[in-house]
Amino acid sequence: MNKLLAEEIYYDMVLGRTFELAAKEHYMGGDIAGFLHLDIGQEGFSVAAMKAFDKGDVFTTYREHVMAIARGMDPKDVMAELFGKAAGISRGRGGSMHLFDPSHFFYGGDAIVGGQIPNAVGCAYARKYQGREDGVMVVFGDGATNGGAFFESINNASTQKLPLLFLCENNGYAIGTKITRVAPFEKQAKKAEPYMITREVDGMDALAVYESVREAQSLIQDGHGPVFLEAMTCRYEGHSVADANTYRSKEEMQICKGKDSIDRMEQLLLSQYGITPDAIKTIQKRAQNCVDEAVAFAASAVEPELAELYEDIFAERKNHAVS
Amino acid sequence: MNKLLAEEIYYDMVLGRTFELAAKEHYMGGDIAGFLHLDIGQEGFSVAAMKAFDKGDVFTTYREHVMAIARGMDPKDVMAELFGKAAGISRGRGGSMHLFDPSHFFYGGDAIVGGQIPNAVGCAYARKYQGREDGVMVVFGDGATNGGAFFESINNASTQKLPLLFLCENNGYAIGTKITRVAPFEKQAKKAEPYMITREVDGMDALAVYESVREAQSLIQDGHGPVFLEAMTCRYEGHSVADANTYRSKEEMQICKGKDSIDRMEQLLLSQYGITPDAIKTIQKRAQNCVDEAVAFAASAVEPELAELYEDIFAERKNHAVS
Amino acid sequence: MLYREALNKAIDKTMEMDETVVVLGEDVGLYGGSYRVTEGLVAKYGERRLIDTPIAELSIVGNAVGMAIGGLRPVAEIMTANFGLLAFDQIINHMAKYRYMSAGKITLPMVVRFPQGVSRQLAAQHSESYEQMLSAVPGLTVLAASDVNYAYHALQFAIMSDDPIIFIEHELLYNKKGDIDFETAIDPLKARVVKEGQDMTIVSYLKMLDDVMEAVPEIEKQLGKSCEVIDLCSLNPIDYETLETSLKKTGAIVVVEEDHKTGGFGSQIVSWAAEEMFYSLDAPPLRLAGEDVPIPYNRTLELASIPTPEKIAEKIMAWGNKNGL
Amino acid sequence: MLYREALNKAIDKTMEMDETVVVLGEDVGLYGGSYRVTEGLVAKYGERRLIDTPIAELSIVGNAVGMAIGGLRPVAEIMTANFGLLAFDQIINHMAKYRYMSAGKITLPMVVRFPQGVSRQLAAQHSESYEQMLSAVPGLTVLAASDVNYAYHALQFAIMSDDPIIFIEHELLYNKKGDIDFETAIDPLKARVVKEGQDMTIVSYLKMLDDVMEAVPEIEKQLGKSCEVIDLCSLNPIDYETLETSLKKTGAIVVVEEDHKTGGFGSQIVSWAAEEMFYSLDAPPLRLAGEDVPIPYNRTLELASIPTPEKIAEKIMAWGNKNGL
Ligand SMILES: Cc1ncc(C[n+]2csc(CCOP(=O)(O)OP(=O)(O)O)c2C)c(N)n1
Ligand SMILES: Cc1ncc(C[n+]2csc(CCOP(=O)(O)OP(=O)(O)O)c2C)c(N)n1
Ligand SMILES: [Mg+2]
Ligand SMILES: [Mg+2]
Repeated sequence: MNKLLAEEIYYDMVLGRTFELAAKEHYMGGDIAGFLHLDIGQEGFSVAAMKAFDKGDVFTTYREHVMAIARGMDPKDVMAELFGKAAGISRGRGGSMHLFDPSHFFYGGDAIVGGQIPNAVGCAYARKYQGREDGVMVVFGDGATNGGAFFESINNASTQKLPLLFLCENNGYAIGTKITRVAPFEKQAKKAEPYMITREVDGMDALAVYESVREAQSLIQDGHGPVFLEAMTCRYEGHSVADANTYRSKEEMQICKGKDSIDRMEQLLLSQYGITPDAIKTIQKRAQNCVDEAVAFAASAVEPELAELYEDIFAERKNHAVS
Repeated sequence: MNKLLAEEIYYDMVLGRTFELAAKEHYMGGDIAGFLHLDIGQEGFSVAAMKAFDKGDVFTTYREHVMAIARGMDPKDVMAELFGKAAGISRGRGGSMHLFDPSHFFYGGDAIVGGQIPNAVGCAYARKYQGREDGVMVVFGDGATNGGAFFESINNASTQKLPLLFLCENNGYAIGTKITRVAPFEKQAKKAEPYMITREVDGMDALAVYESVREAQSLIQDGHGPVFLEAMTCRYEGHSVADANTYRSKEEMQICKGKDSIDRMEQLLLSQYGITPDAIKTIQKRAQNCVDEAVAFAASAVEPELAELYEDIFAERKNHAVS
Repeated sequence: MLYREALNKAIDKTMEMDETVVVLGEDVGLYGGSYRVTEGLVAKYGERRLIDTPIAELSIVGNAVGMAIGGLRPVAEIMTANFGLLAFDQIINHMAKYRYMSAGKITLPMVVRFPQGVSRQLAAQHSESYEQMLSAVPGLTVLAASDVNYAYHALQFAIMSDDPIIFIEHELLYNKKGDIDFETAIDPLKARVVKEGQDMTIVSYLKMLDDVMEAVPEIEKQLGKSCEVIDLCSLNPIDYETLETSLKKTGAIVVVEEDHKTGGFGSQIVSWAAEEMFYSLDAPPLRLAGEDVPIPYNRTLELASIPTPEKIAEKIMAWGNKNGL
Repeated sequence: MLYREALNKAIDKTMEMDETVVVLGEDVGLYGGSYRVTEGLVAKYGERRLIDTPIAELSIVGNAVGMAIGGLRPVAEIMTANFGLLAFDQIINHMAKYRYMSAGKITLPMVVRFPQGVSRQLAAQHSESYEQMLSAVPGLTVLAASDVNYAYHALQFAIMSDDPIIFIEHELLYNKKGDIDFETAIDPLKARVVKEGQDMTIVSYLKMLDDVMEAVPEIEKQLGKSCEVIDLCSLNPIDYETLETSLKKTGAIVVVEEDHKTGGFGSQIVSWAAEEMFYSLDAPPLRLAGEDVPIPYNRTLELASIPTPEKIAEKIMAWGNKNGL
């Protein structure tokens, strides 16, 4: 990886964490509501995956702020969305869980666990049909690999040899339930083994994630069908801001935080890329400024007009107030 | 296998085919309607599986007449059900696809492909909870192994180490669609490999099916969890009587019929069990008589009373006519 | 031409016109569709465009959503409405909502075809009607084809529309005969006055429309009144304007549907009439619908569970007599 | 006591009494339930009876059906109604129909708990209400708990009943306070007159009942009339008797629900009133319901999408004035 890209990834990781911390603060402060699923701890995974899968379509879940920003969405538009403002990427109607941006080939933001996976399969079919080669990547958690939508999808993608990268973010938990209590094994790639090439990567190592996703993307592009890549990660916060995170011991949290992907990337930049501590500080500052601006933008942005309640339900039909 | 059992299995196979042929005839004649899925060609599989899994609960599909009878239902009650009569096993309200008989631990008769599989998982949980050891067997077709219900079930049964035998009747087709066109491989046991012990058996060989099911049942009883057993079979008729069966070539049908399980069993009885051709004829005659009686019974049985329309919807509540 | 042939023709025409139209579902390709609606199309357009899917309804609709996101115009077939329940998450949480949640950034030009209804002794798991549920979902357009001409025009409209559309067909109509008027354009979202009349408005759709039409001569003769019969055609949006015009004229409304009565689709029409047309009503509205029971296999019970021409005539006459119509 | 504590107590009591009662769902065990309804129960009854399931709603209900067949009394929790759509096949094709299809040979003593409704900015995929769909399914009994006392008694009834029951809870009610009357038995299938009145019958349930009660003083003051308020409690069966008695007295009916208006559950009540009580009605019925839009995230829009006490008061007053009530 060249220095420029390494710096860019590092910046987006720092930006991601800074963004998430600000979002948390403003959730506590009441500017943001609903379910807020933070990606803190997983920034290395989220950023590297987006950067690596640079072309092609991406489908993901409700834990997607960092991915959305790394994919190219303006943090202002994302923060404004969390604030429910008209300037938000989904005009305040989607919120944290529903960030969509087709201009960056980013299709949400799905709050139904596993629901986006069949959508990604269909999109991969479309891409193959159109002769487009970049392929599709679908990101989902370990918890999603127990649901019918996931299983049908690995079967279908394999049968149809679709250019689809199944990227599993295995943080070991679905809300408060440990994956090993609801699946017969710890690594979910095993489920995909009868169907496709599977790979595993340390999700707390951004560079490794980057390389693995690049490799997987080139595999799916060769026409031989889908690939399953599993990244072992750790989220530092509760499932959402509403979750007190009491089901994990202090020790478990300590071990988990000890692998911090941002720290590791920082060390790497300092030791292998010859980036100075000052340059690191500058990056951090730049990220902080960006988030501050995003918050200021979101805070001062206007609310959607009441009429928007009835907009964008249909492309062609009109929708009117009923009562 | 002792002679008595071999004879019994043979009798039930002949009975099954005779029953199915009569059902077909009476469908053509208008006494039976709806969807009628014949088990012709698969009798060896169906009978042997039921005989082998002698205790324990059984869940199956809409192609279940032969299984129901082998399990102990009176052919009269089954035929009357096909005729839609009040004497039918489901009082004429279920029809061909919905034969239920808890007194024989036989729970349908489900017409939703794969729908019975999660039910069987739940029942296996109950049996384990109750400390009952016979376990549960769920029968389904190759087509069912592509649906979410199946996948969730192998995952769940494996995680919870349930005493559940997944018995796949792989006849290579789901209606007119060949399994290899909608799944990435021909043998569906592969899907279960990450989760449990898998086995394959020639479904056209009744004795082999019997032995395999016995073995599988003893495996699930040892507390180590579920087993997947796949039987390769062949149905001779269309998917249902309404299906013209044009998607299989003459050659394919010839090969398939060449393996006839009844013929094989007959040869075996003659050559290894010292049963005389006359005894075989007697068995066939007995089966024919039994079916004739069943038809006569069904034909002369009364229709359900109109009031039955509103019965058995609730155990406790009453249901009344609304219009 | 048969209803199923009209549907076939509609799909054929759009596929010929627009390369992005693809069809997916169980047995829709090589087999030609379990009700023969897609017969012959695979020979013309190949397996790439007539996609035989596994038995996985959640994926059929879920994949169609993704295809639409990817720029195709998928036409998904659910073999029978009851199996469509397996796809309700994709239909309601995804197909109906992506556009709104994305503030219009996602467009889903897709159709899900729903064959439904009481056919002939297919029993409880193969006989239901779900327009009640589907038409209550904001974001979905729900069309119901009662005849050959509408089937042909409306299905083409649905396929070429940029909105996600549920297209309901009744299994007993596939062999219904009729003519297509190729010259006259229709608005598939408008209700159709099938027969004009003065004294009561009978609203129906799908198979029940035929049963109503069969009952009408007897009703008119016995009551000495004339019936206006309306085919709703679109169940969401509902064309209240046409209903209003009719009701203002007749002052009485009957809604006939096949689905179970409690919570059935007709309750929306009747409750609208009660709320909005109260002062135009000369008699209590009448709802004729199926019984609140799972559909039984036995033919006599099956017929007892749904309206028939005889019961429709009888009940409307009793209602007319009782209320001085 | 809080509503969620009352539910907890009801489950606890039945579990203590009857060893066949088991609870299953996502995070119901060690985590205590995402709305804390099952808190503490795993410590008391162990993981064998408080079963943490994977995220697989089809299996949650499908397994519960099988457990019931096997002789247990499963209480399944769906974390949020929207996810329950994934289980609609098991709920509608299996849970509701096995008894009928088997002519009574299969008994399914089971409950599926459905937390639902517009909570606080959870957006389109987490805010819907499905009583419209569920109450229209023959074979299901559908209860809706509006308060602490009913929650406690009705959930116990549901768990101990031999029929398959959908138990609907509203997510905004979990922290609602109230008392349990341990002495007085209730019939959970009966509607409850929450407040007597003479001039109009307001029918509601779940969270909207509170909003109605909040609106009533203003309505009574402004209109100079008195309102009778009825909590339906059971959405299937519907207690028409109680409604009839009230309507005969008041001659006017308002139904208030949170769900989207088109096809919403209230249409069944209003269409019943129009059909059966026409000659008792002095004014057109009024239906207040949510807008026909997916639920938006933004708080202002979210509130604009559903009835609120202010809007309820305003609309009932306008309706009362217009119709001379
Ligand atoms: C179908 C469905 N069921 C349940 C939920 C509630 N829910 C939201 S997130 C979640 C856990 C998901 O865990 P995982 O897939 O591992 O992703 P993670 O949150 O760990 O990133 C659950 C159960 C949901 N949103 N959708
Ligand atoms: C959920 C569902 N989808 C579709 C159908 C229609 N259907 C009935 S049987 C069948 C084929 C099933 O094939 P398989 O599982 O291989 O069993 P077989 O009929 O070959 O014994 C299909 C598609 C159904 N009954 N249920
Ligand atoms: Mg996880
Ligand atoms: Mg098969």
